[in-house]
Amino acid sequence: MSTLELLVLLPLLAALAVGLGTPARITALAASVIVLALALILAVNFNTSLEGDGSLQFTSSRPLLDIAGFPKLNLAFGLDGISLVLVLLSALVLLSAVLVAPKEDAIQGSPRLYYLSLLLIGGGALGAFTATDLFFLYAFHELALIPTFLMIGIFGHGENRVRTAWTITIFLGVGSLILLVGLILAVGSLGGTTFDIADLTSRAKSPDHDAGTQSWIFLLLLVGFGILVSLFPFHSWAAPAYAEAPTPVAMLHAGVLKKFGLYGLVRLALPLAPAGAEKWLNLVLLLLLGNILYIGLVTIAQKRLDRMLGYSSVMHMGYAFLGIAAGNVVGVSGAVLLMFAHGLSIALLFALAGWMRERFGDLDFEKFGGLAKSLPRLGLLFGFATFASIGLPGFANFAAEVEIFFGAFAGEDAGMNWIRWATIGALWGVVISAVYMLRAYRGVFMGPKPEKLETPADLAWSDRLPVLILLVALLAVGFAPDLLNQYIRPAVNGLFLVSAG
Amino acid sequence: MAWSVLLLPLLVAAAILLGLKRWSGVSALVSTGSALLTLIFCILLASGGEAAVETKSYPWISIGDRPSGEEIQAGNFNPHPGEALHIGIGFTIDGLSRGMMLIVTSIGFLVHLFSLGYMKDDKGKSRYFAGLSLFLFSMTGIVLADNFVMMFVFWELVGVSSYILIGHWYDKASAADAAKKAFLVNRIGDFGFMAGILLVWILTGSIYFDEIAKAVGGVGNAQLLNIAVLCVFCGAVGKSAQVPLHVWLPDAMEGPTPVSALIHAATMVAAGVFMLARVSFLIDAAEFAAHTIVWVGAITALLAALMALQQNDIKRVLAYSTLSQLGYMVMAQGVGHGGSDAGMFHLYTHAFFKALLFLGSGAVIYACHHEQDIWKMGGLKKKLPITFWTFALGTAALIAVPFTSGFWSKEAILEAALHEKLHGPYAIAILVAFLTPFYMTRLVLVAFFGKPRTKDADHAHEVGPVMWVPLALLAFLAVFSAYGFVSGPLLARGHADIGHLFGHFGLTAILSLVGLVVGVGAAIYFYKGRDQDPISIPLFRDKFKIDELYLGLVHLFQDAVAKGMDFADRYLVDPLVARFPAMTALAAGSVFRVFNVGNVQTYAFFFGVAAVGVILYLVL
Amino acid sequence: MSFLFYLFAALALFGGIGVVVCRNPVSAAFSMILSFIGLAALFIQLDAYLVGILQILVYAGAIMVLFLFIIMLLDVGAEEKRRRPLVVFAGGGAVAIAFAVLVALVLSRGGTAGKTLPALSAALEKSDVHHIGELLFGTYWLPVQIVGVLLLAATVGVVVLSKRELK
Amino acid sequence: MPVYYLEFLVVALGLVMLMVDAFAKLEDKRSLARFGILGLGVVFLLLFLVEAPVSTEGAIWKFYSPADKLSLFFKGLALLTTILVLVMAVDYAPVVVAQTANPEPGAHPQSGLGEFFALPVFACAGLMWMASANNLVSIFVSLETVSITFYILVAYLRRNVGSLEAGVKYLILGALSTGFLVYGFAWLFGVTGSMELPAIAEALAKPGVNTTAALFAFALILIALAFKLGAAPFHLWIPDVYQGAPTPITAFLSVGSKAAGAIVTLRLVSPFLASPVLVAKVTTVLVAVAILTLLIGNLAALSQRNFKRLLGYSSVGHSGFLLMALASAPRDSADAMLPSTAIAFYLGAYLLMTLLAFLVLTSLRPVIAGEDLDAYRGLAKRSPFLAAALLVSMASLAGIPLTAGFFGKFFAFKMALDAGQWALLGVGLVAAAAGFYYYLKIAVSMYFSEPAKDSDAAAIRVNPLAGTAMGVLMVLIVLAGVAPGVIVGLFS
Amino acid sequence: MELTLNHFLFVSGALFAIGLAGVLVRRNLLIIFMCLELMLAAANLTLVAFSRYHLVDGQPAYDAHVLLFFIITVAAAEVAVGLAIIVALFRSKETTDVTQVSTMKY
Repeated sequence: MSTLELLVLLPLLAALAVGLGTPARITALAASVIVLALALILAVNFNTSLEGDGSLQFTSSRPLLDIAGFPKLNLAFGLDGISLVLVLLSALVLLSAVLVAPKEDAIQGSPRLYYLSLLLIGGGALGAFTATDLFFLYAFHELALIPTFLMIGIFGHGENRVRTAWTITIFLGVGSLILLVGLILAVGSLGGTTFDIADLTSRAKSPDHDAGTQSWIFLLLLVGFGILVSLFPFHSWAAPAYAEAPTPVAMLHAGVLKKFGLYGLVRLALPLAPAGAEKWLNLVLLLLLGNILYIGLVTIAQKRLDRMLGYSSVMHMGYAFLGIAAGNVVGVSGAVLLMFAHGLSIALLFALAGWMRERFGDLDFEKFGGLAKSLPRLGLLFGFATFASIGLPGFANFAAEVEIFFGAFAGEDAGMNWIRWATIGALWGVVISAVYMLRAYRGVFMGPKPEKLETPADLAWSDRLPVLILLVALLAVGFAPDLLNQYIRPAVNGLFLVSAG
Repeated sequence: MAWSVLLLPLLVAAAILLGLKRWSGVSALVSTGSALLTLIFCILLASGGEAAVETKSYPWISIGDRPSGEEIQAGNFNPHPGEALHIGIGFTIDGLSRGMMLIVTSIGFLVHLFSLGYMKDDKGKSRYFAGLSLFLFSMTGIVLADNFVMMFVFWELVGVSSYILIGHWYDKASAADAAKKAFLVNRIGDFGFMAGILLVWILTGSIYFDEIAKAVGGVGNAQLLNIAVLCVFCGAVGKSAQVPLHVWLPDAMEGPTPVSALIHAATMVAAGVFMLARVSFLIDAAEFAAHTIVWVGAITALLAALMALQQNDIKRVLAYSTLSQLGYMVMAQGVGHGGSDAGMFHLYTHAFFKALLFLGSGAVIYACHHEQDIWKMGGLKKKLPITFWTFALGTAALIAVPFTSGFWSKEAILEAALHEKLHGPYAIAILVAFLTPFYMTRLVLVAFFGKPRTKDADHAHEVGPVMWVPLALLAFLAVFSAYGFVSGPLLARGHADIGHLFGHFGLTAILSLVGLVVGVGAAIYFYKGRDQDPISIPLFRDKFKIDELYLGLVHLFQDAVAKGMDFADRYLVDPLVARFPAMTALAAGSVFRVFNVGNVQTYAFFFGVAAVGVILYLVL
Repeated sequence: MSFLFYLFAALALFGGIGVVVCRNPVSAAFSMILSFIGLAALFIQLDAYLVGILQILVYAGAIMVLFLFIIMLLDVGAEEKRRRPLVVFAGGGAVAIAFAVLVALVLSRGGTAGKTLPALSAALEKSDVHHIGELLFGTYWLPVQIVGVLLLAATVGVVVLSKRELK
Repeated sequence: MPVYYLEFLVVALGLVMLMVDAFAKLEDKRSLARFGILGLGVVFLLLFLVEAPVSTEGAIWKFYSPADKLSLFFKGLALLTTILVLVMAVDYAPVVVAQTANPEPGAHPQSGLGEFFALPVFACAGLMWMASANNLVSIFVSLETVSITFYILVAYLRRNVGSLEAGVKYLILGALSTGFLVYGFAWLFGVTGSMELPAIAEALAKPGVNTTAALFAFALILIALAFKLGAAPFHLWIPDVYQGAPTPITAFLSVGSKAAGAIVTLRLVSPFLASPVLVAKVTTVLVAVAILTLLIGNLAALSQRNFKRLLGYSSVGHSGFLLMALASAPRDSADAMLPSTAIAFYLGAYLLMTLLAFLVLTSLRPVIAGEDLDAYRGLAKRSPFLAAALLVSMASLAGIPLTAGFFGKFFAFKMALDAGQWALLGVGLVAAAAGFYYYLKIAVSMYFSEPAKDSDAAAIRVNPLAGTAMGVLMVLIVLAGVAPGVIVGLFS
Repeated sequence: MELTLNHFLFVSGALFAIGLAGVLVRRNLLIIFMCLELMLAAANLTLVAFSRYHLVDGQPAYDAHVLLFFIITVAAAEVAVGLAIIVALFRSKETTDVTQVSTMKY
């Protein structure tokens, strides 16, 4: 079994072990630490010198199905730079989510189920990002669907949690189904003999690949992945789900799992249907402005911290879409980097918000104020998270946004075109996100403290550790985005890219 | 060396954050020490000539192939659009940045020093000094930047440190609001700045100043270039608080006074001007944009001066005067014909005398137990002699008393405007030259002369040497900084030229002298011995209601538009996308279930009907 | 020939209609027997002697007796006078008529129209009983076995289902 | 070993069970079921020892297709289903006893139970014969063997009105469908002059075939088979019968009847699909039926709260997916995926997940009163194992990847796409999405709510036999979901 | 007029339709059941008619007769089972009215 396979299977095996009765938290912690270690080992051993073609590394493949009329199915894993970055993201967030998760005796209900679900979500994400077989790419993502459903429904917050669990599950389920149809169509139109993504990608470059079919493929994939990433107007599941999910789930879902949709667009939609992408990317521009400007305003109107963060994560997806719509190396690299950055920063925010909810009960802005004085550590860390989220230099988010903006603006002609106008619109989103984040920070941490508000003890080391893991990673990449760009760029270069505009 | 100048304050900020914060005294000393060290480095850097220039830049983002030597030679800086992006952290060390660095570090050091006293008992001292260090780091970055993106990076960081410092007393609602406002208004400017950077990039293919300078001549699309420059200017409008984004600066006075001196008078707000000077080649190439800049500067200068007439808070008066002076500087950047140098000249002189004035006001406030209303002061001349005299010297420089530094620099700007036949802006600038002496004299008269009007003012006594030594030093600079022996190392392209003044003693000098005399005289006439303001112009006092207008807009967006969107999201988008289909499915399902009436004969009937239907289709 | 056909066809059809129309189960059962007799005669007309006989023996003889027996056992009276909603009759009737019309349509277009029954080649060398017997116990041994299992299962089932119940 | 021994072994097993029941005075008749499970298990193993016939000359091959892997697979399905039904029947025995035992003094206290165990074995034999039937006669007799056994079993609880009502409904509609089937067979014979499927296919493929008559025959047969499959609009019996029948029999019905319907449909419809003159209309009708079935089955389940009825509607929905694969049969089958592959896999998967659900249901019967979903509230607390088993089953039924159910749907979707059946595909999407909802509704009850009453909070014991079966099924579901080749390899 | 295939087929079809009508309109389970048998018998007629039409070696296709034989057998078994169920139902519900057997619905 290769290191990569071990990395993917470990959380699943750990989940099984937890299901069979090993101590839940320790198993989960051990598994996620090892996963992070393995991810780092892979990153160190990753050969970045393969310039240009973005070849897969650490590949493995086990045949599972080979019948007439159906593509060959293999349990195949491999890493290219994009996958590697997302694996690192998953490993980081998984560890920190497990750390954030409450101790066994603090869980209302079955702790085994709790940790099992977390591990399944994490394992699903890792599998989805490393599978080089189209089916498993899809299937691993779906693996997380039921655990998410259960986690929100059982351990979630608020009276509406069941309804919320429903909403997210049905939304994502429908999205996945649309996606599935798109994928089958893609596979079918590309010969229908393989699920191997690299193989499919190279076939898609053939001139016989019918443009009309491509248009359909891209549209289906766009809607399918779009729902998973909460592309406007398919976003209404996201905010309540994140607001009501248990903290580790919100971290894992918003931070990691949601990136699957973007990953899919980059890895599949663009390369498999370039002509379709060409046709529909202008629609993407319109929708992403919906994400950034419309959802941005909706975010401003939120009255609760957790919902606001939920909407903000929807909004930020717009930038990733912009990078993808740019369809060039710089823009797509930026989108990948943003997946990483946003994953960490939103997990960071949810971790802190979760800590607050646990202690204050709910997160209505109205009841808060002046917390920075009594809870300086929280204030400081939240401040960092806020600045990361609004894309301040020094944090990875900024680097990603810069790449995206430059990518979106790149082009031969020196006039304005659609995507450049859209970029200008997206730039305005930077102002909007600053408005809501700073308003929130002002409301919660600054100003006088309401008399009724009782403050608990500040973050303990065990609370700070998961947050610091994320923060350090964000800063490290923010200061040196090339740490990841070195991996991303060859991989993106290997994709077949089309630009909007 | 440049690296140490840049990184030392960052390291200090990080160190304080990571651990030193527990020992606030140590934090303060380390921070001040590092400021001194950077000052020394800067002096070395400035005196080191070309040898000190470091060309090695840190590749922050590097994607794809760099343009080859030939391509760069041919002016093709972006041969693979979209395929490659290289952004480095590197340095431009030329006269402009050297001088600016000296200003930043010297005033920075003095403010540190002053703060040691001023913030002695503050609980958040560590945080404060960390913020100062962070600010120094950011400001250094702006000044040294060799490219637009790097400048933008530090531009934003300056915004953050300003946010931290304005909001230092964050549990005060007004301070918290002011910090937020400052950041957000700056962000609006940054929005334009970034758009401008991108536009310049597509026009010239580069983000590096030297390359842009080479390429700007070949830009065919003049219209877009103008827009690009205006966008870039937006950044300056935000940072240098020009109309219409000026609203944050007066509020920023909620921060500790040394911060106001350092950030909101001398350096950060000057960053916009500095940036315009840095890209003067762009402004020169965009005529329409240049004119816009001139007008914006002039209008800012006038409006701010008018607002300053009716302010009672000592820091606010200074803040509006800062706005007004910034208007001059910005105007100068658009004038062309050496206007940029004149603007920078004024930036230098203004940095010193305005820092002096702010620190002086800080001393006054400190002495009056944090009383800021000038009508509650009075008679401070006797209580705080050193402060008074330094303050007076600063005022003299500000109102352009001949032979003080402010005189020379303002003169240069006006001259340049006149030379370029920008009569409208010139007239406005002259008008401002009448107003400035008026409101400053009012301030000095009310605060320092007459009788103490409150107990606090009565009990005030002189501040300690840690605070007055910086004042004295700054007072010296306020008067003499225009002369070659000070401005030599500071200024590459402009300084006091007495010969020039006498050689061309013309309209400008006469008008400004008249303005000085009339302004001071009128102020004395109106305010001498008054205990309350004899003049009341609500429009000026209320700052033309611009804040209220903005507040209305903000409310419109937050309360009406955003809430409307939220409403739409809940009751329109979500139902349409999700609930409606779900309900339809449920309803359809219930309809289907209705067929299961339970009676087997009915089932048989449906069976028969369906059978007939199937057969009918197939047979026909 | 054709006279006999019409006679027995009429018998079969009217018998059938009788089943549908007679309110009393016993009369319905007797109509059914009539109908089956008509059918059997039609079978014989089609040279299917054994099948015709079987039809009488099994259907008319055994099955219908069983029906009658059960009718008696359960003492099922005539359906109550209360009229069923007209809709049921109209609907059921319409479906049946539509079906019949469709069959007629198929008959007119289905390639069977005007096809006469071909003459049998020669006098029967063996009787059809012989033929069918050979098939049943030769070629068709497997289906016969299966039917055997079917009958066994049915028997077991009927035994279990109709065990006596203590009142 | 010749393949046709298998059925006879099963019949012999059934006979032995009947004999033992009648003559050996068993203390506890449940051991009879265990014996049956063992016997069927042995036959199941013998499946792997089957040899291909040396010659296909004998009379039997006229009615019994030589051992192709597909029919062996279906035989295996039949055996496995029956084994699991017997496992359930063991748990369910007390109910059967209560509803059927002879109250006379001196009678065996479990009288009636032996037959309850033996009849499924005969049905199993019928199913196995059907898997190999290639002649209208053998199709008819094996189909009817299964049907009649089912009529009996559905109505088996003779003191239970529900069971009898279900029996009556099933019987009447079943007989109605048999009438259509026979009439259809008669016409098919009339059109083709043959009863053997290969000959029929040949005759139908001739250009001169009369389309009206052939399509009439097809219509009649389709109507009958649609009934067996539970395809709309001939599905109305399903929820009622599922609800009323004894739970193990509902399970048997849902898998066995559907498998029977599916394999016969596959056999009988294929010749029509292969006929160039008929295929267009046949496909259209199949598509229409599939669409209707998908919609009705899945949407009607949305608001259903009786678990067994829910599974009934779900079974209708699954028929829709089977028909989707059938209706998308490729015109040129050279390199394309065959409906048989998709259908066989779907049925295999359906067996695993449905029987798992029913196993849980029967295990819960002693502790959970009623079949309303609310009765499952808090199940996760009372028995995490049962809840997990039901969850896996529901996930698979909903078609979540890495479970067997996913590939079933996946194959169907793939075929529809290859065939360009866009409408079918769209409806399939809606149907699958609805599936997410109603299958997870059960998870909601189990996991999200507290037990309705405190008294209902006691832990639940699971019979080791049933527990083992559930464990095996769960593993198989996941295995088939990860490596479908394992299952596909069994029949192709 | 000579008898044609269609004569028999039509009688068969008509009888089938009559049976169907009976199933759809009668309330008594027993009669419904009879009508079902009628339908089967009608189908048989078609089968026999076709067997007479498709001659094999100059003889009727006896295969069809065998099928018919099985159909009759099956029908008999069906009747037996059906009647047993009806009897059991009658014992517990005291009715053979089909409209009374509709407790489970929707």
